[in-house]
Amino acid sequence: CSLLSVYKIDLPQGTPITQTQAQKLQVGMNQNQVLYLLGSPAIRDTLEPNRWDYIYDYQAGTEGQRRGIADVKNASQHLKVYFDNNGIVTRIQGLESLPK
Amino acid sequence: AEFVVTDIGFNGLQRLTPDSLYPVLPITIGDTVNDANLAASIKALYATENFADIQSRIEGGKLRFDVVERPTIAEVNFDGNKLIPKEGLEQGLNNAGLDVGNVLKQATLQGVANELQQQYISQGYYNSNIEVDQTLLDGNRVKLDVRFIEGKPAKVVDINIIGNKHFSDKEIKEVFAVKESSWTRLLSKSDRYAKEKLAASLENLKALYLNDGYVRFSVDNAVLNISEDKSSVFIEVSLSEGEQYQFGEINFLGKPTFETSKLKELVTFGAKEKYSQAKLDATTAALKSRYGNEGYYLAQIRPVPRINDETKVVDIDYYIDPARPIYVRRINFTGNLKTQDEVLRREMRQLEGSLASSDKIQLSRTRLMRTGFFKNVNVDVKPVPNQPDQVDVNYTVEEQPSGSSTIAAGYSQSGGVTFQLDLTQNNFMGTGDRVKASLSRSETRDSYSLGYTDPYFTENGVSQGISAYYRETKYDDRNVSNYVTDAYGATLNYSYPVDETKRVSAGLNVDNTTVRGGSRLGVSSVQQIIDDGGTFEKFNNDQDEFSGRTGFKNEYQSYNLLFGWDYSTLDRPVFPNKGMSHTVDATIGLGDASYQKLVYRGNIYQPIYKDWVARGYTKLGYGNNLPFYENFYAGGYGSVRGYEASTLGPKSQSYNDAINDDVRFKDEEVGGNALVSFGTELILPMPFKGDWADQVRPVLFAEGGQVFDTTDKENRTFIDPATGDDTGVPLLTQDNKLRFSAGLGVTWYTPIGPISLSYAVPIGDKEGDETEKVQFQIGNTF
Amino acid sequence: CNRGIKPVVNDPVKLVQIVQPVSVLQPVFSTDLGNKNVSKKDPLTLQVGYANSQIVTASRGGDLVGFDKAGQRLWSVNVGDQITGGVAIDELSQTAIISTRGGLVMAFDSVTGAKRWQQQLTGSVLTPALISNNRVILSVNDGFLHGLSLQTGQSVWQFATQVPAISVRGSAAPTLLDAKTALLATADGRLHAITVDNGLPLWSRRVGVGTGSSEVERMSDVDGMPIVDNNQLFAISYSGQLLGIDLASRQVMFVNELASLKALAVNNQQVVATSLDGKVVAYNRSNGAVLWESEELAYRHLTNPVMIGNYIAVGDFDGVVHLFDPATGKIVSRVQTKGALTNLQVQGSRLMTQSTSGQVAIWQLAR
Amino acid sequence: CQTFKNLTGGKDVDAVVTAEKSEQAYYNDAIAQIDKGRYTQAIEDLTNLRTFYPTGQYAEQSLLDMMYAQYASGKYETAAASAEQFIRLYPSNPQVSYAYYVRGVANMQGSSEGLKLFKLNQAERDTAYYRIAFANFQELLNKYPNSPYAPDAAQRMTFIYNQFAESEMSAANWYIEREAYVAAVNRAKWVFQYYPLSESVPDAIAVLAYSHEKLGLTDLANEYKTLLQINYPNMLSADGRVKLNTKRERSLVNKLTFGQLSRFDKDTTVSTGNYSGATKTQVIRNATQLRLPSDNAANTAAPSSTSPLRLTDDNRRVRLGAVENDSIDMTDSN
Repeated sequence: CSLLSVYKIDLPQGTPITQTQAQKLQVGMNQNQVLYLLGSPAIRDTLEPNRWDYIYDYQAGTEGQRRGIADVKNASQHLKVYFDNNGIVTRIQGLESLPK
Repeated sequence: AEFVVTDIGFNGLQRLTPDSLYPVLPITIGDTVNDANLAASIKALYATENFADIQSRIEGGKLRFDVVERPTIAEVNFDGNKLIPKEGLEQGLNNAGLDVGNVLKQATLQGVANELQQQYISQGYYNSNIEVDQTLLDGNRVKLDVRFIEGKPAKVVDINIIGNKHFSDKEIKEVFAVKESSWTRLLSKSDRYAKEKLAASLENLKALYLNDGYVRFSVDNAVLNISEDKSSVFIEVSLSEGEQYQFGEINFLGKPTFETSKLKELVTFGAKEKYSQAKLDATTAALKSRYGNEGYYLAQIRPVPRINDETKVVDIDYYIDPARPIYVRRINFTGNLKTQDEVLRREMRQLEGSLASSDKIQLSRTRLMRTGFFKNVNVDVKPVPNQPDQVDVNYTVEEQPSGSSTIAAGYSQSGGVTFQLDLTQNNFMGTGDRVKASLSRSETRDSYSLGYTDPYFTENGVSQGISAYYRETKYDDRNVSNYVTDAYGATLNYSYPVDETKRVSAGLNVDNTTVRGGSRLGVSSVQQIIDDGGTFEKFNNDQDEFSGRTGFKNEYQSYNLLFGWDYSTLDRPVFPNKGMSHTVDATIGLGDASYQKLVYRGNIYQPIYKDWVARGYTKLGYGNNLPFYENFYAGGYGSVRGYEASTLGPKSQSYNDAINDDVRFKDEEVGGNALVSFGTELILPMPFKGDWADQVRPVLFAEGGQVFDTTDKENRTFIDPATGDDTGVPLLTQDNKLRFSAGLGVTWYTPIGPISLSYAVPIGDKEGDETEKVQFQIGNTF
Repeated sequence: CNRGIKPVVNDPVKLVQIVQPVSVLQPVFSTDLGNKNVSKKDPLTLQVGYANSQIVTASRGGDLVGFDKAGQRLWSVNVGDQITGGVAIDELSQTAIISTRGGLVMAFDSVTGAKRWQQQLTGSVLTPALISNNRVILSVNDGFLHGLSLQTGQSVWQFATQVPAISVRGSAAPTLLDAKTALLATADGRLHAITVDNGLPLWSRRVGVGTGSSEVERMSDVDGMPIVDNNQLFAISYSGQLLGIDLASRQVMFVNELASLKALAVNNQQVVATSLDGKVVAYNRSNGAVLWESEELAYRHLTNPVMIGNYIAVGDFDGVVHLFDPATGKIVSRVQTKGALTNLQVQGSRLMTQSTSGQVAIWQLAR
Repeated sequence: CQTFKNLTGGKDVDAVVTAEKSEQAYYNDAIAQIDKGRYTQAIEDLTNLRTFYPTGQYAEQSLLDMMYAQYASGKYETAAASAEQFIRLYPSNPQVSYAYYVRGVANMQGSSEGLKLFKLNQAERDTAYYRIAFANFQELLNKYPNSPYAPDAAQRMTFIYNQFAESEMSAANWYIEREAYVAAVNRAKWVFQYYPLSESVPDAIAVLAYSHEKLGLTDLANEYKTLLQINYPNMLSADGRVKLNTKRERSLVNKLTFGQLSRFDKDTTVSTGNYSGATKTQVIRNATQLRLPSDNAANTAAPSSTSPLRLTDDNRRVRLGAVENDSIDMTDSN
């Protein structure tokens, strides 16, 4: 009886970027170009200074379920961009995990 | 003349010290001093604004400054200031640095006087004058007496509109913020001329035409004349209407990230429709919030109308630049001196580390206001330095007292120590929890109740409330005249939101109530006690004064299920101005007293004109085989003002009167199982400003209501439990006529809780009603 | 809730009995035009249209009435709106011109009352029009000066002047500087000389200089019609400057300290003015020296002074017309009409008045 | 309407016109009042003393006493203002470090109307006052390191520094409950970055480990767990789960009784900050290293000081604070 279920708010977290956006990314770009294409990464971790994580995590609340938006859990949408020590992109991982 | 300075000294110093002035001077001991840096040092000393006069002397290598310190302000008095309150004036002086203790700077004082004069002129007080007298006191201090000769403000006596055909003079003047003088303007003072009012009126005039298709409308000239004695103002506005235009097609240029069909849905006007600026603005706002909700918080959306004068059609080109998705990095709160950070953060609908959404940011602000902990909440979104796609959202709150507490204690010979403590705090120690405690002990009655509610038992706002109560009246059974209830019990209640505005609640109450009735108890209640298996006792040991009395007693051990549904869009819990609230409470009694009780309360607030608000309210109740102590009552504050508390509705003869038919004292009100009450209020704006003014709410009200008994008690007769025979007395009588009243009320929200006073004139009151014109109440408003 | 401090209020002074009054003026005509739907507070002045063959009066309510020389009513017409400016009469073309609150200028045949033409302007006109060599010149409240053709009413030229943010109600009627040029005094305290035929501006000069911190204190309207007499020009402003200019040399003869909204009057030696606070002052025309100053009518809201016979006439808010002996500055005679007087008019040996309550009265100089 | 005025507005204070006592009398009375605790009266005497004898021998001393009286009577803003005035007027007075100290302590009290009945945990509330107090103490330590009040000022600075860190953690804890894990990560990282020397670092690492795990970034989560394992083993429960002090972790009974019963015992020696044996000079030296970020600080590189955290057994120091070059220009060259 969804009418009486507790109202939960939708929980969007991180960067909902799409594959079309991410495809423009090439190895060899510098950090500013990455920021211009994809914006700031969701997580830039202290222990992994040369890696930017564009992760998107979504938990549908009452409204989300009503509109039938699927949950995005445990890093199912997660793009990892690796840089060398002077900020040039060396590796891009997880492109296929992004939506079209 | 150049020389090496060996010593620098000051004389004439009073409050200042040489130490504090040395760093100011551009020269120090040992420098070579010439005219240039000497002048520079005098200039630097003047810059400290502490000196009225500075002279420099050179005595052999020693540099001497003879200074006269400016007086400090000892006292500032205002006289005759009606337009600007005292606090406002003091604030103005403080900002200019002219408050008590500071140095008196003549230039700033003159500046402030002119500035105040300007304020009077802009409010239409053309004949006003401000005089400042300064009296010197000992210790180089000065007393300022500021006298305001305000005179009367200029009144607008004539508004002349030239060139209007489509709208009549009357329709135009209706829209004007400034009105022609007439006695009706006494209260609203809208005939007083003020510069902003004329500007606002011209804006309204422009909007009037633009919303009716006149794209080419323009105000050619607005001439302002004033009479020779500066008391009457004449306004003449000449305008050129132009033609009426229609909307053409709409196209979206620039980078509209969404499909045009989706954007078209948001457009509030169709082609061939009459052009309206209001509709265009509404569409722009809708587009802005659409982009704002999808993360494009800083999107630029500009409608550019292309006007075709031949075909009288206006095509709209929307230039859309969504910029880039914006994320919220941090949400900061300032101003919460008492309230915890978590109490504010949990109301947020916008999360950190996710796309910014203008609706969510605004909704979060509304939710903060709805907690009732804050007088006002401002939100401002600031971009993060060198992070173009990140913003910080800063909420500044201003806290207000959120509850009431009264403590009273006493000692009486017979009753021993008596005390009373009432505490209702909605933001207990800033934790956001609600505490309701009322402990009172007196000679005749002990009553302890304690309630604690955590509104965020879970992060989604499921609240958990626990309360317990114990009540005991210390009467001897024989001494009870009408009836008393001793009760103890506890309630556990959970409530949770079902969406942004609706909440559902469920709870269990375990209750043990002992009802003790006396000879003045109404027969319908006596009958019910006996029917429920209560005991009847006749005290006839004749040595004390109670002999001959009767007593009824019954104990009800009941488990009540409580259900609630609550819808509220009120803008704030205390003195709302907008929105509505509906609550439905159902109680299902099980155990000794099995009954069902349903209560609906409705409130609608609608601002009608400037800051006047109309309110409609109603309370309906119905109970099915209610125990008499759970009956509804009507009359008095919170129901129908103008009648004594709980004196409306069915009446029933007291037991004594029923059994000995010679004496007939006043019948007892016993309430009923069905309640109807409704009313409307016109909430008046406070005529003067000031901090405490928004704690007071004056209202004009008209309300009515009645309590009925829909059971068959009316045509049943009372059977005397002592003798078992039918006394033929009807259990109760009622006249089923609604009672009304109208009047004036005022509520003042003080730290010890809301105090309400009302003067009501009963309307349609019947003979035998106990009316009470003036009523007073401390405690929650209804 | 303190009571506030009352500003000082000056009450009009009581009149002093004249020792042995001389009879100067004989009433010859009077009529009551009524003043329905007129706002009491609007101090507008209407003047009687007078030409030696007849009289045309306009009531504030909007009725235009024509009388013959003997004072018999010939025709009457209602213009359909409140009249704010008028009546100007041109004897030659027998046209009477008035202007209404809605900004309409209307021309009527002064003998038959038939409407000739009407023209819509962009603002209301508060003063009578100036009719001269085939042009009707109107000073409009929005700061424009319009030159219309006398025959058709079509606009021939427009001249824009600066309108201050706030100015005193009312404006000065345009007058003739010489046969070809009109003289206009404006609300920002300036005089403009403009060719009547094509509206070309010749020169302009500042008269009023307002001082003070707010626009209200800086108001320097010249609302009294400046007076031009044998090559000398005199004007007075609300901000307190009375100016005498020699037109030949364009030199300022003198600047005196007096504030007024009323026109001035001159005779061969004197220039006379009535001040805002009810003083009547006579100055020497060429050097501005004060000849005499009368305070007998202080705070009685005086009209403009006029020269009639060899007396000076001044009206007041009580409907009394006082006659001064120019030599001594003493009041020698008084006549009374009903309602407050705001404007006096002289035509030859006749004095015409129209009070704010619509009472028209004409006096003849007694032999 | 005079009574109405007394009821609502303050009565017009009419200034004392001339001196009523000698300088000596004023001062003695004032000191007597202070001893008896009648501060308001003392303040009045001292004000009159300074007004009528501004260059007298007691002028400077009376301002110091006035500062104390104002602070003691709860008028914190005026006490701070008097201290400010003393610093400006008598910079070379030997007692000037006392003025710096009073200014800091007065500001630390926050606004005088704040409810002072119960000691409310300031970390969870508006910390603006703390920021000013921190700057005041910093100025005291820089200018007068060996002033008698320096050690106490240093300890107060450390306390404020930890309060700021704790306020970040209270937000992080809420986001854990709210299950907004990216928000929790950023808040915890802020503690890492700007408060590396604070006592909340262990909690921050715990939150980072927990949030990464919940987000599915197991590799990062494990790195933080090893960090905990090495430096703060007590933060890990037996089965390797991270101990947090958020509501979510508390047992149901604990929640039902509003947190009164069966609170799990977390080793709190680390965070109560009791005396850790450092000498006065060490306390002062540590305090001078502390920096506060402005509220709207950019994500600049971490402050130079490093925290004594060992990442792996071979004692490799961890460079705290992600390496982020200072200015990231995202020139919008579209």
